[in-house]
Amino acid sequence: MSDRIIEFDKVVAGYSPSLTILNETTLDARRGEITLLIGPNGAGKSTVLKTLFGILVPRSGEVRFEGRVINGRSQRDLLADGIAFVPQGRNLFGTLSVRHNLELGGVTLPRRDLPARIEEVLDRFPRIRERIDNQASTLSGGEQKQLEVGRALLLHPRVLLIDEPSIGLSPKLVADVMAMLRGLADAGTTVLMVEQNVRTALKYSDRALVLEMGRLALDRPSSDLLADPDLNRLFLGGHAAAASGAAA
Amino acid sequence: MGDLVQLLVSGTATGAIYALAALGFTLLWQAAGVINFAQGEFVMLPAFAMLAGLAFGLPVWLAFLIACVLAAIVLGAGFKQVVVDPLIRHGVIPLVIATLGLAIAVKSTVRAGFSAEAHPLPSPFPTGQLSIAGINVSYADIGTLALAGAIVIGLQAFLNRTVTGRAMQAVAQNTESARVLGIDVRRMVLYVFLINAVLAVVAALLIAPTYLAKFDMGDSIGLKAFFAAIIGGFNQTRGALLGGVLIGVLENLVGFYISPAYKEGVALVLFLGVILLRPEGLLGKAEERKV
Amino acid sequence: MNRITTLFAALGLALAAAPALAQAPIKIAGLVELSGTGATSGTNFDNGVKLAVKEINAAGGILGRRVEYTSGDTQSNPGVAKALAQKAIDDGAYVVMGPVFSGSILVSMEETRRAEVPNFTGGEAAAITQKGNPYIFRTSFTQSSAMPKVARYIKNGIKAKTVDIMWVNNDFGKGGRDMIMKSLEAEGIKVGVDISTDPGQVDFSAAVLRAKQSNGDALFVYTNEEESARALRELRKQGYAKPIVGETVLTSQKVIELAGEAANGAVAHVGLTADAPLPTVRAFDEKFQREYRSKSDHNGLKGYSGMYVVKAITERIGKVDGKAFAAAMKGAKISAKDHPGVLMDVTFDQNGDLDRESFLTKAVNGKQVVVETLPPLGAK
Amino acid sequence: MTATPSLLDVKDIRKAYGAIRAVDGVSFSVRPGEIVGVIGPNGSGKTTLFNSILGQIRPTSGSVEFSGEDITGMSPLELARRGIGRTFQTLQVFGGLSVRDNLIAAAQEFSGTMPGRLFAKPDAGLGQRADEMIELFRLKHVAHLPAGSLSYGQQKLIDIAMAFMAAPRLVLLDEPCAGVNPGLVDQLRELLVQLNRTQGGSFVVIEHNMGFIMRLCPHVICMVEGKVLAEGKPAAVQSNPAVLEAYLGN
Amino acid sequence: MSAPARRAAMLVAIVAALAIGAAFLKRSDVYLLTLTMVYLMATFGLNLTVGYAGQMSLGQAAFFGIGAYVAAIALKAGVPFLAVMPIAAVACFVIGLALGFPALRVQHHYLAFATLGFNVLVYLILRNEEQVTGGTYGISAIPRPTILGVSFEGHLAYFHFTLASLVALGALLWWLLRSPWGRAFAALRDNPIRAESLGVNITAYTLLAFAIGAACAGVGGVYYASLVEFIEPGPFHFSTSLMMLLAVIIGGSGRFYGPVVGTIIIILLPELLRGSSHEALKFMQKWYLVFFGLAVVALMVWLPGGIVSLADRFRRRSTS
Repeated sequence: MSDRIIEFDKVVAGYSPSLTILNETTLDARRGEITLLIGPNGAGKSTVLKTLFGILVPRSGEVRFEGRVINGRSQRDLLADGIAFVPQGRNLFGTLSVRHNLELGGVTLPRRDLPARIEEVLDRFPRIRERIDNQASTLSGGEQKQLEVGRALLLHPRVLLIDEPSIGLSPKLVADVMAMLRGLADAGTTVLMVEQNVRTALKYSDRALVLEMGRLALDRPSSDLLADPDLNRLFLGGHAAAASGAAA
Repeated sequence: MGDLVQLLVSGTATGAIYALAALGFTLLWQAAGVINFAQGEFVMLPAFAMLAGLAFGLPVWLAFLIACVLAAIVLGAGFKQVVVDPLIRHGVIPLVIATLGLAIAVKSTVRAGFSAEAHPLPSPFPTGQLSIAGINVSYADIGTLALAGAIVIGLQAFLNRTVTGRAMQAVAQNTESARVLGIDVRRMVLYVFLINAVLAVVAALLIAPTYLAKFDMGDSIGLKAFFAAIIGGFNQTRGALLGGVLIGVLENLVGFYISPAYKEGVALVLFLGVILLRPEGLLGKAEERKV
Repeated sequence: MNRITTLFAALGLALAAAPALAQAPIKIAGLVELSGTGATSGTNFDNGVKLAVKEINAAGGILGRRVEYTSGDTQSNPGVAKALAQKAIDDGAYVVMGPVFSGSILVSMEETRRAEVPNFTGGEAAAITQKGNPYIFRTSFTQSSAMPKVARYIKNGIKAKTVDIMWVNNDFGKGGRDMIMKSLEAEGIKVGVDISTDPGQVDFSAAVLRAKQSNGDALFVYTNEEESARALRELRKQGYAKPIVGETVLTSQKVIELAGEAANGAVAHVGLTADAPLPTVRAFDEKFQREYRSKSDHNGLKGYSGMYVVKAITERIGKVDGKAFAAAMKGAKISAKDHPGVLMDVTFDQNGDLDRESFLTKAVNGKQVVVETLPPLGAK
Repeated sequence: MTATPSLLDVKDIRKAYGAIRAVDGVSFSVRPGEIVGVIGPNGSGKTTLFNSILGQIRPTSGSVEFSGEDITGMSPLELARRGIGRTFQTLQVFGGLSVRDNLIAAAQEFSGTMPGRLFAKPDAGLGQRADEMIELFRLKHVAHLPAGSLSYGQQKLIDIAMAFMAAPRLVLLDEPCAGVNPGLVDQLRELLVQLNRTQGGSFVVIEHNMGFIMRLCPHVICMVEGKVLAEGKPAAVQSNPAVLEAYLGN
Repeated sequence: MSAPARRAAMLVAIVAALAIGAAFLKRSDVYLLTLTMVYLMATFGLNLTVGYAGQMSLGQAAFFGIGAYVAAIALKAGVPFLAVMPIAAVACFVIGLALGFPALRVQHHYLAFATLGFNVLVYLILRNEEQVTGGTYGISAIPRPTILGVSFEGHLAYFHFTLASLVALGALLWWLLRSPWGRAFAALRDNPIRAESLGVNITAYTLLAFAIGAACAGVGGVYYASLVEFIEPGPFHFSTSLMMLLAVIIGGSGRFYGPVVGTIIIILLPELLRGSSHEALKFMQKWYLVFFGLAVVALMVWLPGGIVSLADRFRRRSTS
């Protein structure tokens, strides 16, 4: 059995016919690892996640999950397959209570499983339990992110896609979120993460994929890249290829 | 004092009917981004459906139920499928124009195919009135208020207390986030169209006995529903209620205390004031939807 | 390229749509309100004319020639009425029937006058026959002849000292309101509250409440059919207990049908009614109901009797000639005995106004009942 | 510090949304003819700073001076009249007008009076200038097509060309490279350098494409969390440890 | 022959054909054509507001009415026609400026409702302010113009007079839209924020878009009053505004000849069908509005650019 739980094979995708973001992108993510997607703005990191989660349909190429092509499948199907997605920014329903927000994360589950799953999530996030009957809009930034992740975990996903979880969080909270993701991966969940906070993310992840102009420019173990003195140049000037001629 | 109470009661009853039409209107806008200029015709058609039912000798309640089913199919699912779905990606204005066209088509069909005349529909409530301390309130007003109130409370309960209802709110607040969680957005939107259709049937049942079923009865109801929705706040279901009742009551007060000649004008002035000073409506929040 | 073709296609259609001039039949054109606010009145008027034409043709036509009647919908819009009047004239109409709404007739009668085509109208506004137009003729009373009768009834029948007035703010309602004010004043009756309502108004609660609060002894209601029904329903709803009086519309069949029980007890003066206790009217009523499966209101009788006036006068002058027809109408007397189709003995004056008996009617158990027959104005 | 008077002086601009300080005391100046780059991670307040300078939003405090005149809080229209041009982060062309008309529209309001323009020639005397820009931006083959029907890259070029049509004294460019393919990025940079040389205006450029900005701008400002973290020559900013930390985390 | 020259020649041919052909038409058809042209003045103006400047308006009938009432009152007071026209145009222009103000605050459907509200208010005033407007009785016996001793009383004379005026108004609009103003209007429509950053005074152009459109409707109203010779509030109800908007949109908003096609479909065609005695046409007459309404829906789905844009489609197909 292949370790590659997710594969992109020459995927072309974009937001309009005249605006192509992924340009024959080929990459993969391995089972039980945290795979980090990094690169400059507009390189296509978030687009990879959106394409994987069926929000964008590839114009050509194949997206595979456990070897099966999943191009353009519906979110409901993907969730049933065990893929969950926490998008960038605020994704809570502000006027609903914390409990009801959590509950909506489980709309695809059988009703009777729901209470136990919610308990499970609340055990993991005691802060959320304290605020369970508050309106979601009253939560702090960190609590909101916890709730969003918790909502995704409700489904026991095999693959968790998460887009820039650190935005708006203090360094301490960022570390907390990363540690939590690490724990998930160690327990067997595959994590595919987009993150700007590169150093921190590299510390917690297994493998880093650097995207540039919609293509995979670099694929290295995170620890390796973290130690690379050229990391600075990679982000503040020139091209990734220049940073490491040995890449790929 | 008695006058005032009576004006308030009958104004509230009338306003409650406007509110029903306005409620569906705002739901459609929130969940699907649809401005339905044919909303008035959506009230008129069920009135004629019930009339047809009665002509076949059905009792009122059965005619009402059949009208609900028909409305759900034609004005709910059909409207969504045939008009809204192909047009929604073009933006708000083409859909506004299309619903304008639809309103004309529906109205003219009833006129050409059925009748241009007004028809009475029996009231579901007994005639007569209740007199307490010199204040006369008709059973029709009480019934209207009670039924409209029950519908509104029931709808609120459905939206707030059931998973489906909350999922619908989720779709209205943030469609993308809802989709990511696996909420069946298409189905939730369809539910909104069905609810709108059924609300229209209830409005028809309440309004047709006094206002008479006529092919162009939708003009005035539709207009009042728009005004109510905007005055109250386009993106707030509570806003539609407030707007509807406010118009009903104000019309009565102005018609009585100032001049009936400018009765229509006062709701309008209120509406223009709201549009200019607080476009998000009295209860609304500034629109977050990007156009 | 496309632009031109469209334009010429439209022009071509204009020419094609005009039927060729036919020699044999006598053309009568109807300008009627089949839609818009006047739809009920116009449809009844149209049906009345149609029924008469059908009978006349069945009996051999006028002067042995078949009558061909075509009606067009004015949509209750004067601009359209004017266009239709021109069309009728272009098509060679001998006589034009309608419109019923005063606003429309005031416009369209300019066209028929210019073309010297006799024009029968259902309009009741006084102004119509005050313009010195020799080609305009009424099919019913004017407001100025009917309202004094109403005022007299209010004074003698109800013995009211103060009357409240509820009227619809269109040319019809406004005309009636101005006239009843004058007539009431002449009878020494005071006017309490003066309540204006909108055409197409649906909510009468404030209007009715105002009437209830007034200390008037009776309420005079002068609105169109649907609005009358809504007003009656609201009056009943709020428990209004004083006499409700109207002119023609209030007790019409349509209003009684729409208002249901709420109409009971309302009294109105009617120039023509399908329930008049006269054999000619009974016969008409029966035929009308058989033909259209509904009861005619006064407008149906207007159209029907008007068409028979055309027949009577044409046969009197012995030729199909508009000018001669108009001349013969001055001071014409037509008796129902010789011409049962005119329903009642009728006389026309120099202005085109008519005079005949009229009725006091009351809505009783969902029916219009004649309680009194009033003599013609000229007979007193 | 310098002898040349500056063209644009941004003094201690602050913009707060509730408790969040999007821009928290930013000052910098731009000299005539200078090209200044503004970099910074997402959410560091670059666009808010731009919008505060450009009158789209009103800063909570601070001031902006242009040629010695206080222009704080002026409307975009007033700023445009004073010779300040801009481009937007997202594509902003007049989709229904032809490319040539887009360019003419971009400059026609800067000469004469409104009633005067009603009686002016249809091209407002700008036809030749527009054709020059079309030539420069290599848009000749599409000059008469509606701008909305062109590819993203072409529209981006029109968008930028429009900002320069009226030869403004200062142009603020918000992410000119966003969504532009690599081949075009170099072309774009060359165009901007050429325009700077021939027209002599000053530019302020927000951009994430580091290669582009480092090569284009002799002076770079790095913003983080609403503040200026570092400022100076590209190489110096690039190797500033604080900047590195902001970009890569610690 | 170049394309513009060909187009100009075609236009001259059509106008000449109309001018000459009218003499062979029946009086009622001439009246209808005149009526269509009168409405066309208003829809031409609306096209500027809606199609070129992108401002939603459901209040055009109000200006049509204001123009008509100003004309009726002034003409009856003996003001010469040539003076009445500018008075009505200026009055509508000024009120149109006022109506533009909501547009500075709200857009799209909100603006549609705001302008619709304005129309309802004007309607109420026309109906209730009896001393000035004659209330629901309206104003009758409005004279047709006599200019420099030439009377345009007759139906053909008035038709020719209206045709000439329409051509003049069209030429004026054509010239305006070809001037830099036309480009500024389009910039306002396509992207007001960008336009403002390029020095376009969007406040001024927004107000002007309404005011100029309103002035055109006002002129149309003057011709309407004189044509029908009687006015009352009915024709100036907001439903007329609605039909005018539909005329512009189904014809092709933002296209110069769009309103021509739209107005013919909305005003001329149904009137031609009315009162015809052919069975098929009678059927069409009865169901006309049904087809029309459905056609509007279908058009929005398949041809949002309006009927005139069909020409482009064919052209594109034939070139590709």
